[in-house]
Amino acid sequence: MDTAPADGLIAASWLLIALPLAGAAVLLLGGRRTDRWGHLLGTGTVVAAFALGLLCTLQLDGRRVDVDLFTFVSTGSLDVQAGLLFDPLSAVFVLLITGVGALIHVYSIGYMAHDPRRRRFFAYLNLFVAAMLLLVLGDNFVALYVGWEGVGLASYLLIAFWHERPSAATAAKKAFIMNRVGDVGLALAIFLMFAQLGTVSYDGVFGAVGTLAAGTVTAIGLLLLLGACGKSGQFPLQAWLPDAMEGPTPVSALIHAATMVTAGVYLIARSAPIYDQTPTARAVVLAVGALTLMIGAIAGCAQDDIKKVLAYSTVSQIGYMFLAVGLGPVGYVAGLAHLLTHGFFKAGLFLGAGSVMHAMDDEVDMRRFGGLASRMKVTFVTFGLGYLALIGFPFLSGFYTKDAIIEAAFDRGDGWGYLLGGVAILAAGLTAFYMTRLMLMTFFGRPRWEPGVHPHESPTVMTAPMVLLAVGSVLAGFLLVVAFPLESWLTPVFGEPEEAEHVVAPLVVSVLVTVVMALGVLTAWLFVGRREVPVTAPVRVSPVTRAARRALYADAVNESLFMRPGQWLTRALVFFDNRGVDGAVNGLAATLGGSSSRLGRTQTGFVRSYALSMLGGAVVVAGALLAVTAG
Amino acid sequence: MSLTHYLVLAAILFTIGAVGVLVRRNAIVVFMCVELMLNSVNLTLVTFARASGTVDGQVMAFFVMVVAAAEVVVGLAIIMSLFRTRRSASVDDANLLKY
Amino acid sequence: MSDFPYLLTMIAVPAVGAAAVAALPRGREGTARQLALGVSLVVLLLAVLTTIAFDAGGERFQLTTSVSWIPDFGVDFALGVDGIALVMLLLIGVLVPVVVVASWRDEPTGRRSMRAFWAWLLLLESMMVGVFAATDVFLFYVFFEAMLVPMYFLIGSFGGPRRQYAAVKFFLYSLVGGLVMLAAVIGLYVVSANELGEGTFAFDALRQIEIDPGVQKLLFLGFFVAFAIKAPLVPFHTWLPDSGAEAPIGGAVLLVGVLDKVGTFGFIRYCLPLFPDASRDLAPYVLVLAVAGILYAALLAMGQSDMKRLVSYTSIAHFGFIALGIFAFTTEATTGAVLYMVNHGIATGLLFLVVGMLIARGGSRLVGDYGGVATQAPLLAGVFLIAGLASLALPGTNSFVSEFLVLIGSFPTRPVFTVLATVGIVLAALYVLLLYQRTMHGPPRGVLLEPAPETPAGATGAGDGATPATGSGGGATAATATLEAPAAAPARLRVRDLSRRELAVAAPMVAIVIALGFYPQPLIDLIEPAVAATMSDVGADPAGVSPQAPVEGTD
Amino acid sequence: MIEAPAISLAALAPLLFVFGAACVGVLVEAFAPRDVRHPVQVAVALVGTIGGLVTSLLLAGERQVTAGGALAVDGPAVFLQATIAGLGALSLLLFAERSLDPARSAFVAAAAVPAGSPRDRELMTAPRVQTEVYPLTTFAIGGMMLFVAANDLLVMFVALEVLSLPLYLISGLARRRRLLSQEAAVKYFLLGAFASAFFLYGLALVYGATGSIRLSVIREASASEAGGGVLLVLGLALLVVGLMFKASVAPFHAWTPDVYQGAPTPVTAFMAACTKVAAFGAILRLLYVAFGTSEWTWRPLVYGIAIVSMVVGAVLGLTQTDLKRMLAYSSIAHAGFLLTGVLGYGSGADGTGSGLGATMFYLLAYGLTTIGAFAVLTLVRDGDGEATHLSQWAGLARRSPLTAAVMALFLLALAGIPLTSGFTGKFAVFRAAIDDGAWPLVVVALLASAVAAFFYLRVIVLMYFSEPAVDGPTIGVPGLPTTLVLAVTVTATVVLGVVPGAVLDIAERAARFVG
Repeated sequence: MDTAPADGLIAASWLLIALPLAGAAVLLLGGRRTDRWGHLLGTGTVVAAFALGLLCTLQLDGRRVDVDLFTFVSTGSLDVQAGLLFDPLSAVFVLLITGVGALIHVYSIGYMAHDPRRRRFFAYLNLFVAAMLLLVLGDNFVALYVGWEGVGLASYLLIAFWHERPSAATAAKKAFIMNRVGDVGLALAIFLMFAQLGTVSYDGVFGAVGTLAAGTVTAIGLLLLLGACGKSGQFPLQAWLPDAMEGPTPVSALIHAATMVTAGVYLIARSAPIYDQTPTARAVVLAVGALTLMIGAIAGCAQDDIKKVLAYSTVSQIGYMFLAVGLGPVGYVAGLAHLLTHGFFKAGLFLGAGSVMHAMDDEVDMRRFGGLASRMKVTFVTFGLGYLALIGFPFLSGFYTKDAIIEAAFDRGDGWGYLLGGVAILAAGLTAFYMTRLMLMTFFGRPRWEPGVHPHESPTVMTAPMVLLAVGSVLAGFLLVVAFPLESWLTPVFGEPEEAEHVVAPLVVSVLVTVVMALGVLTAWLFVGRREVPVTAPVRVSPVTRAARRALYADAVNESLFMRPGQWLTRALVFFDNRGVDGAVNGLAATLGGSSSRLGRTQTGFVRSYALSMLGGAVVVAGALLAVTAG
Repeated sequence: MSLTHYLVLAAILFTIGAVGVLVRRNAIVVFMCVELMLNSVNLTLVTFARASGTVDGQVMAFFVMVVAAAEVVVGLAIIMSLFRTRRSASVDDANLLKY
Repeated sequence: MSDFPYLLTMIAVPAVGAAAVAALPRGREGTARQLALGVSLVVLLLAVLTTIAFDAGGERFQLTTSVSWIPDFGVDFALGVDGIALVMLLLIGVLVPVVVVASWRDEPTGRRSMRAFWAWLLLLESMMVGVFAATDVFLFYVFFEAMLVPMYFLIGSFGGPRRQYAAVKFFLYSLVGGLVMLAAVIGLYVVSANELGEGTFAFDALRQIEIDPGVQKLLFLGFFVAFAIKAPLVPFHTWLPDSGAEAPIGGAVLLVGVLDKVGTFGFIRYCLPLFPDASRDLAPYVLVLAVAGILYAALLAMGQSDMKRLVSYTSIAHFGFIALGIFAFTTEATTGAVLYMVNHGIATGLLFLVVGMLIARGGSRLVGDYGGVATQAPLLAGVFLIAGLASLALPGTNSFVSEFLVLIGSFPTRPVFTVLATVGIVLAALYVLLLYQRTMHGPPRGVLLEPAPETPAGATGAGDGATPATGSGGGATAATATLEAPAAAPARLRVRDLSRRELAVAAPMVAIVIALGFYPQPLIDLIEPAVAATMSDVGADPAGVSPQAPVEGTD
Repeated sequence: MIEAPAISLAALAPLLFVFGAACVGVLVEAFAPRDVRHPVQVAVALVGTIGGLVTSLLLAGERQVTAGGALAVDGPAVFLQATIAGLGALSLLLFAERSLDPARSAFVAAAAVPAGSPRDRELMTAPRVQTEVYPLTTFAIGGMMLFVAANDLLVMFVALEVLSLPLYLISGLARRRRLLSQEAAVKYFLLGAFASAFFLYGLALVYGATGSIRLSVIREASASEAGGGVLLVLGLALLVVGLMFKASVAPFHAWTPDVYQGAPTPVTAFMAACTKVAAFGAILRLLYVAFGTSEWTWRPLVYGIAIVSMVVGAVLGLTQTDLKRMLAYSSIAHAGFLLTGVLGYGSGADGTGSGLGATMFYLLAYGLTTIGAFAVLTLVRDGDGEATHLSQWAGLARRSPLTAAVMALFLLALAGIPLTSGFTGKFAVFRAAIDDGAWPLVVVALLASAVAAFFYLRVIVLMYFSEPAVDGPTIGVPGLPTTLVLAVTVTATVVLGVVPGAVLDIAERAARFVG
């Protein structure tokens, strides 16, 4: 893993971050003056970043290039350099972020056209892209952390973009707080690295991690996982992600589907040298992934909000990725490949959903959709391709990447491997079910529109990115797995791929997955396609459905375990601080005042009592002196 | 009678004077009790002078008498003015100033 | 040029300025504030020049001047700065002009004159410079106590409705601490007289003497109580919410931004070097207070309904971090703590300022009286958010660097405390975002709401109330009126976005927040030598807590 | 043939000046025509006291015992004599103020007229002034100066009476609120006489124990007898009681609030400043010279009394609503602080501690500040004389910023805030005490200062932060004398706070008893 000095264009890779950052700065500081062309600037910087990223990637040639910028913080034995690491792994992410990011910027020009605050929207999007690029390009954990919280901020700003809506404001806050919980883990992991190794740079940490005690490495691994869970909406911190759909749909597509939420996967993949040392932590990653992918899939089945379905789908799909990277070296590439293809099709799905909402006057309830296939042909086709890719329709991208993960799970060979593989296949069936349900409720059947809604196809500026993403959804899997294998591109990062010994033949897995998927589609058709969809959700439903609607009570648990006790504690402490701590002080003052008036009573005004006090004093003085001299 | 008896007598007189100050209400009487205390001191001084065989103590007693006389002058003046205003020489009546 | 008595000038200029302002005839309010601004800018310039004259790699104390003051007590009027004091002087230099501009249009209650406000403010600046520049313990103490007086008058004369209570509470709390410290100061002198033959208050001489451990503990406690009240650490904190809430915004900024830093500065400058053994022995107890403060005050901040009280409580939590950094005894953490002192002054100062701007608009300090301000005052909301984010130590803001340094530096020596403190960053996010959401987000509501049109159906009447609240342009009044008239009149706020003056207040602070967030190293370079010296005084390795020293050492 | 004792007239010059002026004053009172009496009396008294001040300054460095051993003219004596003479002169200036009261004087025109009688009401507004207060006060000043120089107990007793008797009288001479004034005089007199009796009995016992009343002889006797026997100890106890009464130390303070409140304010100022100096001068001399070798006997006592005094003064002051009464409790607390200085005697029996100089400095600083504070009190008036109730001071800063500022300065000095003389004084005495290992006492003292600070602050809060009452008091425009007093005291309070070096140095160099 030799690091090459920066040269050529790569030396200017800091521009990748600087361009969108400058865009954000200009748009935010420029104020109303930039209203007219702000969106173009915002899009332009990201397109430029994409072009630069592409050129850098082409120049990379399998090297790891370190770009030193300046000393960020250096004191005592802590030395944090602001530096970038451009290697195949970060290159992949740079292309994903800038590529999908550019498409979504273009889409947003249309989507946000009528919003008076469009300029600010682009500023925030640019800010996000810059922070995300910093996250994946930083050459040390502190830089990663800065980017990590930076994207959190951008996510907060964008979820709360329509902040007049209390639900949006609350969702944004919730996202930030739950992310912060994860960030605590990441921060503690960094502290632990520094305490044990004296460095926080990737090179330093990964080079010396082998010298650490197993327990320490496991601790680092688990803490990093906590951070990853927060950012990627994994159990137990998954509850924020569905709520984050309160943000404008392009935000959901870019941040809460394609890029930011996959940062957790990046973190674990990037920290592969650490996880390689700790099977325990990896097992926990696996467990988290498997659990989350089921939670997401189950919850997705019962949602009526089109974006919520997609959000739970995202939760579930990232679960797949966690499962993959939790498997260790055999899974890293599979997980990352799924991450990339997911980036394409999920972004496409979200943009499609946005297009539908655009057409339906911002309606999100699928029970109010129906029969849109004929009205919105482009949207229908692109969305349909994304759908097929997601459920793993053969030879579309999801098929390749999801199968690889399931295969890898089985390849563990032990009972856990079968369990994980089985869970993954089951979830694939559920995925097919809820996505088919979504398709049927949205595009087929009888229109159930609100009166006065006249669906129409979206403008080209919106459909063009959808088409491009649909193409990506179709081809990406094939390209990344078969044509230009990601595996070999990432070899400099993860080492030569081992020749996998398949426990279950890949073909068997593929057939199995496809069959389960078909079953899921069929079931959905039986439930939704055959029958009339009621306009309001049925109330009398099975407990399973109710639990799924409420996402397995994650919010309820959070509220009863943390929020309400926290509120109670806060009230109690306020009372304690006012009455207890401050009360003690004021009480002391009151006591002094009280004793003052009581003592003051002795000052009766009668000269004889004064004389008595003097006489008493004299006796005491004489007695004291005698006592001292005698004793 | 040894000298100690004189000293004890003086101490008793002093105590009587002090108690008198505490228990009597009339300002004049209170003041007289103070005078009694001073005189008990005189007795003590004279006794000690006798004991040491010098006249220092006796001289001191003269000083005390002179001072006591001056005190009477001042004291009576003050008490008189109070009495003339209030038509009462009771020290307990003078308690406007308190707390 | 290095012989120029910068420090003396920095004390004298505002003091003379205060006298000049006070001497102005009644009615010259305008001149008074211009003079105040001018003087404070001169001090800023002096602070910058001092920094230029200061050699980061040179002697510990530089730009020293020393004149015998009270020879009978062995007291010298001795001034000098190390890197720690220097950055505090810079902070003062920056904050005071900002405060002057921020208070430019303040209206005093009753028939008081703002001249007094400016005079006290400048006098306070003089005292604050003195307290950081003193290198004689007695002189330090004198400034430490004398500093109370101007602040007392600022709170008491120009504060909120309960200003009397707050002012007295502030004064008495500080005075009690100060008096306990006085006992320790005298004790220190007596010890020095026994050790050196002649009593002295000179910091450098006192640092050299070995003090009996038992005596050290007592003296340490004397100093500690004063500083813990000043800083304030839980449970000595209850004066701050009252003072912070009742003080005028300018006073609150200086109170929390600078005055309270004297406490943490005192820990570093006096407690650690003078009483190293006691510091080491008692550090665990201090850390308990510090960490308890971080969590306790953060929770309390969430429960506040008064914005200024809320910000005060956040400060208490931040002081917990600073104390943690100081008593972790590592170069990294203590450097972080010093940097935190500067950053907190800027960040919380900004938060106070912007909260003040909001209060100036609504006339209420209650969180519940506001809502949806962001819709109509985006700049105000933006600055509010930046201040809030700096307060929760988001990376990219200045506070992040310091909080990160404190935590990462404390972790190797005090892992348990650090883990608990790190939980505090979640609470910080909670209190900031709760405040922000309640005031800035959501539909417009609260005291700033435009009065509803008298006749709900009478759309014609809406033109009266439709002042161009967003200030989109002078001539647009009629246009907006006609445009809005037919609409169902969604709730609107009677709120103006930031004025030019307010922007002039916020812009430099925001710039510093961001600049120090990304490039803090110049300040660290100033601070570190002094911190390293302190660490070697207290017996910690000034080179930091690098693990596996032999391995690292071979590089 | 009786040999006259050796007398150094030069060394007695200050006393002679003051007593001479007092005698001249009596003659003036008797013979000068009524309309010139006032200026002449003031001039005579001032010449006497200022002459005393100047001559005592000239005596600096003098160390001798004179008048047959009855008087010690040494550093402390000269320093305190100068202090008393100076403070006395300032007090006299307050007495002489004629432009504040509509009746041109704070003193009653005819003390013999019953209060409230028709004649009294008539005289109340008459511009007639009585001038006997000047010789009386001058005698009191002389007595005080004698008190601090007394080298034997009898002289001390005589001086005590010389200073007390005129004070009893002038306490009762207020022009307004005469009932209160008379009551104050009676109380002061009766209790003062009572205390004198104690002192005197102590004198007698000490005489009995040692055969002498000369301080140096007592010192030797107490040293040789290792504790000195019951008589000596009892004698010491009673002497201390008598002196502590004058110094208004708790538990012998009961008279202080009543008398301070009832007496005419200039007299209160005089008592608060000069009596305190004189009493502490005597306490120091008695304890350091006569009982210096048996320091261990009185040390615990002073320790305890100091605590009681500080606590009583500070705590009781909290709830006072009358400014004069509040300052009285402040004076009790300050007596406690002064006692901490007295404790700084020096652990070796040779008295090398810095307590003496510190206490003397404190006395000077406190005296100046307290005179100033009372002087400000005389300015704030309503129709019934001085407006001393706290509520009447609300919003004073708005009516008269200068008055409020001056008062605030004095209050801050009394509270011991740095850069005022009060802080320097406190620092000096506390240092002396800690030097002697009495740090627990100092901690108590500091906490008491914090409590006391509350009531000083309350006045500032009222003056500055409260809205003025509609029918508030008027602020008198002071005439030259009061202005002069205020100028001197303000200057001194600031100078002794900011650059106290020179004066501290003088006090330190003067701090050696002869004997």
